[in-house]
Amino acid sequence: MDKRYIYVLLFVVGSIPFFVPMVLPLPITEMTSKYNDFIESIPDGSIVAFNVQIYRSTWPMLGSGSAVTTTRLFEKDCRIVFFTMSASGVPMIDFNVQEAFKINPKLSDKVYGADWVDLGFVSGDESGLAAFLTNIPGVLPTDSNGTPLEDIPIMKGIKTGGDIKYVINAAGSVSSPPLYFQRQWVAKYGVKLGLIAVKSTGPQVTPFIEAGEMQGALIGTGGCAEYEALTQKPGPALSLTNAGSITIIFLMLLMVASNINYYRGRK
Amino acid sequence: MNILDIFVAGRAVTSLMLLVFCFMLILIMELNLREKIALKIRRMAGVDAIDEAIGIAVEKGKPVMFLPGQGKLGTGRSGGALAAISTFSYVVKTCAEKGAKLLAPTMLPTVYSIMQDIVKQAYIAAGKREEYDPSIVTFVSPKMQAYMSKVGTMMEEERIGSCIMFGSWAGATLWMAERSFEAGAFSIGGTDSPSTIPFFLAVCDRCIMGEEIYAVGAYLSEDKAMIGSIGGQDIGKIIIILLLLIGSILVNLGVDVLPWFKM
Amino acid sequence: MMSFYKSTLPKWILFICGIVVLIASIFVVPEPLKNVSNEIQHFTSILTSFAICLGAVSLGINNVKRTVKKQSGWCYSIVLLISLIATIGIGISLGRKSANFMWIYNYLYMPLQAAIYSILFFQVGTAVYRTFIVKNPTATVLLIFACLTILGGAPAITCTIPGLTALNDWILAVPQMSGSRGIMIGLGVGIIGISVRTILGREKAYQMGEE
Amino acid sequence: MDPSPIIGMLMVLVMWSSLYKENPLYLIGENMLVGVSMGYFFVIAYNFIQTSCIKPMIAGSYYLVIAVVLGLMLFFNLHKKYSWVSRYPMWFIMGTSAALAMTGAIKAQITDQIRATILPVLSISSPMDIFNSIITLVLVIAGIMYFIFTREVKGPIRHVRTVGYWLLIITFGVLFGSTVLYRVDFFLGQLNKVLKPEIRPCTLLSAILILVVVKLWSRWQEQKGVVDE
Repeated sequence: MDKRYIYVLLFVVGSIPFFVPMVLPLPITEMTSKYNDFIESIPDGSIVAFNVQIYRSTWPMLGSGSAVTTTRLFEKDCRIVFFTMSASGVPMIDFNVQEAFKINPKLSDKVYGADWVDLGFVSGDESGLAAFLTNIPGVLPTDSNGTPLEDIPIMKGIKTGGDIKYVINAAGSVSSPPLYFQRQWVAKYGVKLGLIAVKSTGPQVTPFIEAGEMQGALIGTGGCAEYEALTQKPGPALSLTNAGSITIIFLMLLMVASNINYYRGRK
Repeated sequence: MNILDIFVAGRAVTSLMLLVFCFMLILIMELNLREKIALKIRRMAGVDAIDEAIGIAVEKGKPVMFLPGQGKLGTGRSGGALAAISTFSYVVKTCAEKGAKLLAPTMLPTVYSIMQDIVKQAYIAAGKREEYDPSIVTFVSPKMQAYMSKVGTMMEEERIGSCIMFGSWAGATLWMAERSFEAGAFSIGGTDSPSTIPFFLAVCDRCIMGEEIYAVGAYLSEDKAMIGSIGGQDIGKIIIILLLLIGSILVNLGVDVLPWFKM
Repeated sequence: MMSFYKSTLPKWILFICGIVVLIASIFVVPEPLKNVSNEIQHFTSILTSFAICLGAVSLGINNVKRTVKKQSGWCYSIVLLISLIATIGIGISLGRKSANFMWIYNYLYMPLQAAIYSILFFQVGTAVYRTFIVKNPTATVLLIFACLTILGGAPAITCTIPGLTALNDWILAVPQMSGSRGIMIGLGVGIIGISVRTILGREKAYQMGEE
Repeated sequence: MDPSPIIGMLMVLVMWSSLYKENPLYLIGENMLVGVSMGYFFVIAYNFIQTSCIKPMIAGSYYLVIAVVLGLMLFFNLHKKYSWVSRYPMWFIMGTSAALAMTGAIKAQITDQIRATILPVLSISSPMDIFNSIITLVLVIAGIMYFIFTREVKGPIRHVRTVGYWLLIITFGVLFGSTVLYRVDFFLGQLNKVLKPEIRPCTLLSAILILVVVKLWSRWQEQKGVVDE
């Protein structure tokens, strides 16, 4: 059978839920509830660093997790220092904040420079992050609009990575940041870190979560949907996860059919 | 002022352990290099799989295909490409001995030139300079999609008997494994990146997982420094296993070991 | 004399950078040495950006060569060169925050990248039908746990089978976590091995890459 | 009606047309992606060099000129004869990254994991936690032992290695399922974007249009192919 029939089937099965919306109850997994407890445990008004590496291409899948987290942090009057470790994430910092204001319009009175700052791109992956943490004004003397850090009220007391106690690492689909954030920030400065990443990163970070080195993680569209349900802020992730059910059931039936076909052929 | 104050606070025991590991690794690598000790890597299941694959191809009278993976040399993570090159020189020798036809399409220029040189040296060493065939190792294309489709069609046209996919693999893993399954070839998959190991495990007949490919590469290349380094790493792992056992025994006997790590 | 500049001096630079950063992050060192280590890391961050620029320049040069020599697919190289130069021109002249540059990011770069990655899903689709077959004990255990995880991702199934989410959480937290922890410790020792060989200049991969 | 989302959707459909058959539209899209992405990275990297190196250097910290010189030495990589000059910045990066990875890995990946595996089993109350921590200890040791290569494992310890093997198969099984779910999430995310209500009719129309164009092109290729043979 020509594989292009399977492609057509996958397209049809994948688009059914968009024409026939379905709402199903969603059980909460352990990683997501730990992440929610971590966000609620952050004291109001504290400074939180936020690495945005969810691009416009992975936003439909993971964006709502990052937007709802930003909304919750703003609702708790936390002051957020945004930065990104990959070039493609630079425009997404502003996009993420605007999405958060859409979720809770009352937040649009937040002042840039006092409640949140956009430091822009930090180049160099692991060594870049290490350099950034040893001397933040040294590596990034100005924020992404060009205003020097001295004139920004939020950055007053922040010189090194140790001055920030809470970190959200929205690593998205990039596989290396979860590891080098643990090695350079958590291991050397002892900060509390929450992760937002794709489904395939989930199993690889369980050792950190069980060891208490990572407070919690939103893994894949399912994790974001559960977090939306926990914080009662409905968003796109819930409908996408329900849509996934049909495609997953179809893939399972396909696998069963191929095994039956293989063993019938062998007899 | 006890001895641990010279270390950065909170990481004293960790840094001490790192220095012990580094010293031990350097010592064993130098001893093995100067033949003071003769470390030997145990017979790897991966090497038996490669011999089995070439044997099956010779029985069927079909060619063997070797794919060195997508790992680049000269970057931080070039262990996979290095292991692929050492394994390729063994495959060339075995194929020459058993008279199996060999095909090796590549997608990276540095890996291509090194593999072309290995084939030339093997034929000169076997004294068959005139039989040296430059078309064994071919440079297909640096673009992953183009490389995948051309190698896929090459597998069907040449009707390969066995397919050895060895090195650092990324996006092209599932496609190559599926094409070699359809061509009915006996396939071996070896990769060090965790996200692609499951695909080789599910689809190939034999799979070489994670760090095993470095050990197979060192075993086949007999490179003293690499074998010494792997020996040092093994001793490091044994130390960690002992720490786990002794630590859990001590903790259960009431001796509180955990604050030591936080000193 | 040339070989001193070609390989001995770079090896010394590699050794000095590695040792200074290593000592500054392990021991309590006087302030000047700490600043030197911080600046070395800052230099590395800057050099990585230069390497990205080098990547763009060498891509441009290779494609100009391909177009001049009329190699196969040279007309597509022209498309590549036009989009490369246009993006750099708009980005540098109008600035990163300009509307045109953001339009390229939102409606050219991101959709194209998203489409190529989503094609990987179809690879899984055809592979599920042809090759995920239970033919030996390894594939059996692998596919059992894979199916458990995949079914755990579908709300339609997790709300009909009550125990599935709890079972998946246990599998993730105990057996899978122990396996990942074993691999992580092995990789950690491996990274120390590679780093020691790199700083001592014994790592063969670099010499082989250059010659 | 802002046409931009439609152009974005067209880009996605052009790339998906390669699923039907490799065609010039797909090759144009692929090369445009490589050009646009490298151009985009160049602009962002250039901005970072400006803010982090050039402006502070002019403002006072003159030692940064060394970084600029090393950075320009990278470009010798393009020159056939003098490519060895680019080793200085390349190996500068390698040495620093090696030292940083090592000092980070020893704590995050080794000592923290050891500390988390050594658990005071007797003082834990619930039997389930006692069972979990004993199993974790045994399985972690089995997992590490599987990757020991220079010791021939004989006697009873050999069974610990087989336990390690099956443990790794379970670990990679779960990773396999998660990778499949990741690709399902990604595809449905894109499908949701393309099938948004406001551009849905336009999507279906242009999908049919692209398929027809590709079909005509491949038939023309076959006739041209026949003529060439």
